[in-house]
Amino acid sequence: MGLSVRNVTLVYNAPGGGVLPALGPVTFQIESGSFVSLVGPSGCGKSTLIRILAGLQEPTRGEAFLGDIPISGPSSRVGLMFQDSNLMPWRTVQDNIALPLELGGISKQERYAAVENLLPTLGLSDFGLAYPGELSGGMAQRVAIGRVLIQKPEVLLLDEPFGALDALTREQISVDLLEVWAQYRQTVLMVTHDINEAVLLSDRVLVMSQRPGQIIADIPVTLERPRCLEDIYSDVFGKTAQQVRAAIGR
Amino acid sequence: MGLSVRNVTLVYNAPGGGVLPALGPVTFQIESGSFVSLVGPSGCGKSTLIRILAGLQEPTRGEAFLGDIPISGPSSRVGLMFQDSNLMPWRTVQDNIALPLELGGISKQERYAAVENLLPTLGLSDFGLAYPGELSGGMAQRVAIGRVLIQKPEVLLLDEPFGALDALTREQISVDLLEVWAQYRQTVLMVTHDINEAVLLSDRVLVMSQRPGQIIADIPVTLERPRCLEDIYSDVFGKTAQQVRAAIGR
Amino acid sequence: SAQTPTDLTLFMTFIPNIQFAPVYVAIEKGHFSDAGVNLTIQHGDEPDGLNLIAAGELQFGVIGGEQVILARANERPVVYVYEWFQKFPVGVVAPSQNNIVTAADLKGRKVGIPGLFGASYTGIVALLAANGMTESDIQLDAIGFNAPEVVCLGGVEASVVYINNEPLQIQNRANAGQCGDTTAVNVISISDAADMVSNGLITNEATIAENPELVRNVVAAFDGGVQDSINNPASAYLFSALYVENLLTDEAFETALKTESAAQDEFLATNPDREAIAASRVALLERLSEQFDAETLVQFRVLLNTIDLWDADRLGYSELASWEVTAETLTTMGFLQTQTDLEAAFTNDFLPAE
Amino acid sequence: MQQSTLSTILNPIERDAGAQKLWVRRFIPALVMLMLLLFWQIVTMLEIYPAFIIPPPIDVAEKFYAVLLDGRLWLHTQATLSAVLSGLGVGVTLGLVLGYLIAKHPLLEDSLAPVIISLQSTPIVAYAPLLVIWFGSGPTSKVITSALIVFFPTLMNTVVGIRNVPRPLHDLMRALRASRWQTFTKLEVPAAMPVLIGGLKISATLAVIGAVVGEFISANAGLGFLITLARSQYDTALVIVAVITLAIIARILYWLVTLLERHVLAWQSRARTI
Amino acid sequence: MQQSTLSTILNPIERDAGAQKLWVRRFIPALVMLMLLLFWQIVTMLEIYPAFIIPPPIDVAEKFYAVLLDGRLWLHTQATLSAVLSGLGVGVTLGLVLGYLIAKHPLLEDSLAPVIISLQSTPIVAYAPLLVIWFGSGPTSKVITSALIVFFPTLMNTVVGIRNVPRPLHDLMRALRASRWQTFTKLEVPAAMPVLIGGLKISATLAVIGAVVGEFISANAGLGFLITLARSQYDTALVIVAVITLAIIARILYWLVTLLERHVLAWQSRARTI
Ligand SMILES: Nc1ncnc2c1ncn2[C@@H]1O[C@H](COP(=O)(O)OP(=O)(O)OP(=O)(O)O)[C@@H](O)[C@H]1O
Ligand SMILES: Nc1ncnc2c1ncn2[C@@H]1O[C@H](COP(=O)(O)OP(=O)(O)OP(=O)(O)O)[C@@H](O)[C@H]1O
Ligand SMILES: [Mg+2]
Ligand SMILES: [Mg+2]
Repeated sequence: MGLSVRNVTLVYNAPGGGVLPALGPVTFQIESGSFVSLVGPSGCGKSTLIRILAGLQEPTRGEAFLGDIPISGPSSRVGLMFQDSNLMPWRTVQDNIALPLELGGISKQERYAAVENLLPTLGLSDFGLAYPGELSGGMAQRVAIGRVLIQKPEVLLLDEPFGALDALTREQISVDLLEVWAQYRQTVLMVTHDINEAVLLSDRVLVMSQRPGQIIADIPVTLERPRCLEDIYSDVFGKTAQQVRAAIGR
Repeated sequence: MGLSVRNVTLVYNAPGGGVLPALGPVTFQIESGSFVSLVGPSGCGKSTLIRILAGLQEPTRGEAFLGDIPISGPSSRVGLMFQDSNLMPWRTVQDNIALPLELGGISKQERYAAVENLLPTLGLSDFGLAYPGELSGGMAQRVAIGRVLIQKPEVLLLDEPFGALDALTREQISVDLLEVWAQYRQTVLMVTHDINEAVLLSDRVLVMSQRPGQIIADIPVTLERPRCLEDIYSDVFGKTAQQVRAAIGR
Repeated sequence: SAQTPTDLTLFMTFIPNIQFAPVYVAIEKGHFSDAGVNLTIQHGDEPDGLNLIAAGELQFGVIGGEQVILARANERPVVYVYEWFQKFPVGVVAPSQNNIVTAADLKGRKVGIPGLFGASYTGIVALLAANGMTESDIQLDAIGFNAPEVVCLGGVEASVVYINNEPLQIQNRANAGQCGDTTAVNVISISDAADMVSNGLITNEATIAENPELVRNVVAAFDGGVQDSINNPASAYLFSALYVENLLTDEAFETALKTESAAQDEFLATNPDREAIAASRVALLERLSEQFDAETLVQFRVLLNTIDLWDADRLGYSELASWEVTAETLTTMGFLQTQTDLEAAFTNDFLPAE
Repeated sequence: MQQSTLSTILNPIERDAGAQKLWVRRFIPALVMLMLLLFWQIVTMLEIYPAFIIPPPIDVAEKFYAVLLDGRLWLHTQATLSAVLSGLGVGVTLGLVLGYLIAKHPLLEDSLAPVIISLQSTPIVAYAPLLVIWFGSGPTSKVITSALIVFFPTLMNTVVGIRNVPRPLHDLMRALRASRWQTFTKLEVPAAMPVLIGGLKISATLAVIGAVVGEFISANAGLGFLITLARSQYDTALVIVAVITLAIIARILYWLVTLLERHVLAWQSRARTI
Repeated sequence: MQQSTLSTILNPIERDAGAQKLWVRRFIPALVMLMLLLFWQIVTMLEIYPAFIIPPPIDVAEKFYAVLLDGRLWLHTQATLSAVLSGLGVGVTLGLVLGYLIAKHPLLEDSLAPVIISLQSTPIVAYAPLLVIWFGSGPTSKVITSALIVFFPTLMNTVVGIRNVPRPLHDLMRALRASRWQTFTKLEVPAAMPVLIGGLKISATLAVIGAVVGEFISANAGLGFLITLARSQYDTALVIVAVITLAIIARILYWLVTLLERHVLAWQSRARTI
């Protein structure tokens, strides 16, 4: 299940009046099963692009495709993680994570078993019964990660999934993510601000320009798979990261 | 105006019943005019500590001081930036940034002049009239930064101020922050997940343990001031960063 | 009296209505100011008004007789000083095709009633009792003040109503072909079966004790208004129109009434007797009916019907017997548990000399 | 954790304060009622107004006891209560359903507002003839008056509650392809709950007065009827007995809503910091 | 940007759709009213009920014209309108103030709830003698009935609105050492605004019926009085004229609140995505 966009543009009403071109035109293609990162300056339209691919927003012009099918709305094959953790404050951690399963009609027992499995990975073992109001920022984000992982979707759209996490947790969870990915080979598009993370995890890094965001670089990462944290110190890594940094700096 | 805490502990009610020790005991001191970073795993109590220092929350045990005075509530000399951008959705960007001045009784004209000065630094020149709902995640965070900078407080408490920003914007804004700091020499305590950032900006880096967070390392940064981005490639920098990383990894 | 006039509030139930014509007439013709009284009218709910009079907040009011008995039984020191309605105004109306002509015909029938309280309830119980029946012999149905609508749509077979108003309304609807099969109505007057006290002027014991002269003056003025209304309904109607909305929507009608009023004054100058005056009212209605439609005349006809309830040989005079019948009825209804001194409930002492 | 719904305090140290608060919260209302009673007693003792306008508490208590014993109070209470409950049921259901539809389709608000506002702002007596014709003197018309008064606050608060459900959570539900029904039960209802409960509190209270108004228009049983009857019999103590009974009904309904509130909004107090 | 308050659409392409919607939104209400009128005409033409129960629209229109011309309608409308506005003013003010206090001090809710609920759930007629003694038969008692019915929904929605102000924003205000008054005006009022406006919409509508109920109990002017008068004279057309006028008053008040809503909640529609 690949992803592609063709000449996608999005225009908002500007605050003072007039129009605000927020994104595009962008055109790119993500092959099925590949892991692609998206980096770019704040406000350049990354989240907007993710929303379009998730079928939450229609582009002003252009078209987006999931496989060969034009995207006209959310698909059950796509898992989306929002930039905010976006939890339901009246649900406990376990019920927040289990929400996708609950909506899918999975039995309570199965749901809780699945959550129980996931909680240690997320570092939330003691917090299944906590409410979002009782969590720290990073813990809330981990709940949101759990909510998308539990769906086991074919396509993952991740909008800054590790933004609120400390370096260690971040590395641990991204390695976990890589493992999951190695196993299921989902198509992943991940927005991140961390260049190292982008290079370490991805097959390709897309670099966007200032608003209205356009793809100004499409940098392949040739590091071998499976990868481990130590690859950071490899030559290929250093060069690729340098390339990305250069592209962003343009 | 220094900051110090003595044996500060905070205990919450635990989700399932019982108690949840969230922080401490911690004891440390920050001299007036120094820039200190606080790093530590997600959920270890960093935000809780910041809230205690801001006078928003009373510690269960122990005491916190602003200068020599025990903290019993928020002080006008302290500027606090929350982990969430925490904007008022019914206020435009400029009115959100101007809020502290408005509460301080500053005239409309002066307020807007001050905001006008700040907007370019924040990269929000065209967005003074936008509402928070019309901003990207990083833009909202920049508004929150603006709201704390406009106060010109003697003490700055910053809870992951640059978490949602891309690398470039982040660097640019932290350099701006350093400049402001060099000029006014506020006392700064900043929570961050980015070790490079911590080392580059600070005089000292405090490292916290897992929950309940305790100070497990207090690492001085001996880099000369004024600093610039290139210092990252210096030896001292590399060593200090290594030290911090090691402390966290413990 | 040459002093400054006493300010007085007269309590009356409900809202301004053509049936209060005597009060309007008495004010407009100066009977009250002649008596040294500057009168204002206050309308409201009957129990409220009675309580206010009993509490001394007000001094005079127009209240039903059965209310006075009940109130006195519950320690309200009010006294009935002028029996305005000589006939109990409640009755039962039924479309003629329902063949309800006498009280006995009501047996087993569905009979509407505004509610199980007040004058209509007292009235129907008295009527049934006078005919050897009880409430359980008929099907009473609380319908609020909606008798014409409910009767015309056949919701009930008969209804307890005020005989001066609703039968007329129903008849008018029937004449307009808007009342189902009904072409005419039968009316059973309760006053034919049982002589009960109805609306009259009341005051409180304190006023009687402290200011009997005032009571006498007010009664006199009130009496003047009643007498004038009986004598010249056209004039009474014109005065009432100053107080009651919606009475004079037709200018031709107003002109006609003015003419009739003047003519009646001339006729009255000849000192006609009671029968002659009654006849003049009938003749008046006939003349007006030739010129004006039913809708224009309806309130005037209500006035004429009501005058029949007031008219008597001695206006304002109250008989102990009627109080006894009323009290008996209230006891039957279970509203009155204790024996009360009925003679203290009313007095004819303040009536003008004959 | 039994007291977690009441105490919003999270620090164990402050738990005692919470327990004390709980005690005060139970005690104060009783104290207020006692003071009102005392005030009443003093007013009657000062004889500012005659006893038939404000009877002394003891008279009312005696009357209360009497009508309680002879079963009349219970009879009328039953009649009113059943009208109140039906009215509440019908009005709240209609309010919720229509409120939800209006929240979702602003056009519906424009179309229906004139009709709904008319219904709300015009007195039921104006329609009394039609009501009596259609429903007779049975309990239906009181159910209608009760439902009618309940309907609008429920509707309005439903509209407000549903419209203010956070947009990002709606996006989440859309992204998860939640059905309409799922979005309704799992997002909109819980998110709107605080406002809905507020509406329910208004409704529970107004339902009582609604039924009473219906009983004023035409009825032969119920506490509203009892008031009319007692008034016509100049039995002020009985009027007050009926009024107090109405207040008790309303208080109980309100209290039930509060119980519901504590149950469904428990998370709010859990999640609060000091 | 003139249409920004109405159109929630941000994509320029969809602006046309927004404009079209605007047109529909103006048109539909009129259409609904027209259809109701038509329905009414048909009902009377079918003669399901005699004309004195449901008079044809033309009769009502004639009556309307007549009472408009002779000035009576305006007189009564004025009387009612001034009671409604005063009632609304008093009730809303009391509701806001007390609601705010209750939201801030839960103990106050416990203490006052019994009193407030009693006031709300018991019929005003039960207190009529006292009201007349205290306030005479002037317009005061209608102002009171109107204020009373308005008071509770305002209070309740104030409590809900103020209690649901996001805690982090409260922390922000505390950290900025905002005064109580600043917290009130700059945080609590705007944050609670959607719920407050909802309460105001309920209040604006109920105020009208409140005043009318007052006029039923005792009055010598006002549309409620006109209804009683017309009913006593069995003038159904006049009853309907008064009822329609009441509905119009309520509609206008509601519309004024809607204007206010558009003004103060403009940011909501601005900030919305498709
Ligand atoms: N609802 C909206 N209404 C109007 N403008 C909007 C809206 N949402 C986003 N924008 C604008 O669109 C642009 C792109 O926003 P977007 O959220 O896609 O940025 P982003 O690349 O995700 O930034 P960040 O890294 O800060 O999250 C921004 O300039 C923003 O102001
Ligand atoms: N309101 C609350 N009620 C109960 N527990 C809380 C509350 N707020 C925080 N906690 C708990 O306190 C601990 C510390 O939280 P805190 O927010 O201080 O962490 P943090 O170090 O800022 O983490 P992060 O880096 O993820 O933001 C967490 O385990 C959290 O679950
Ligand atoms: Mg974004
Ligand atoms: Mg934190």
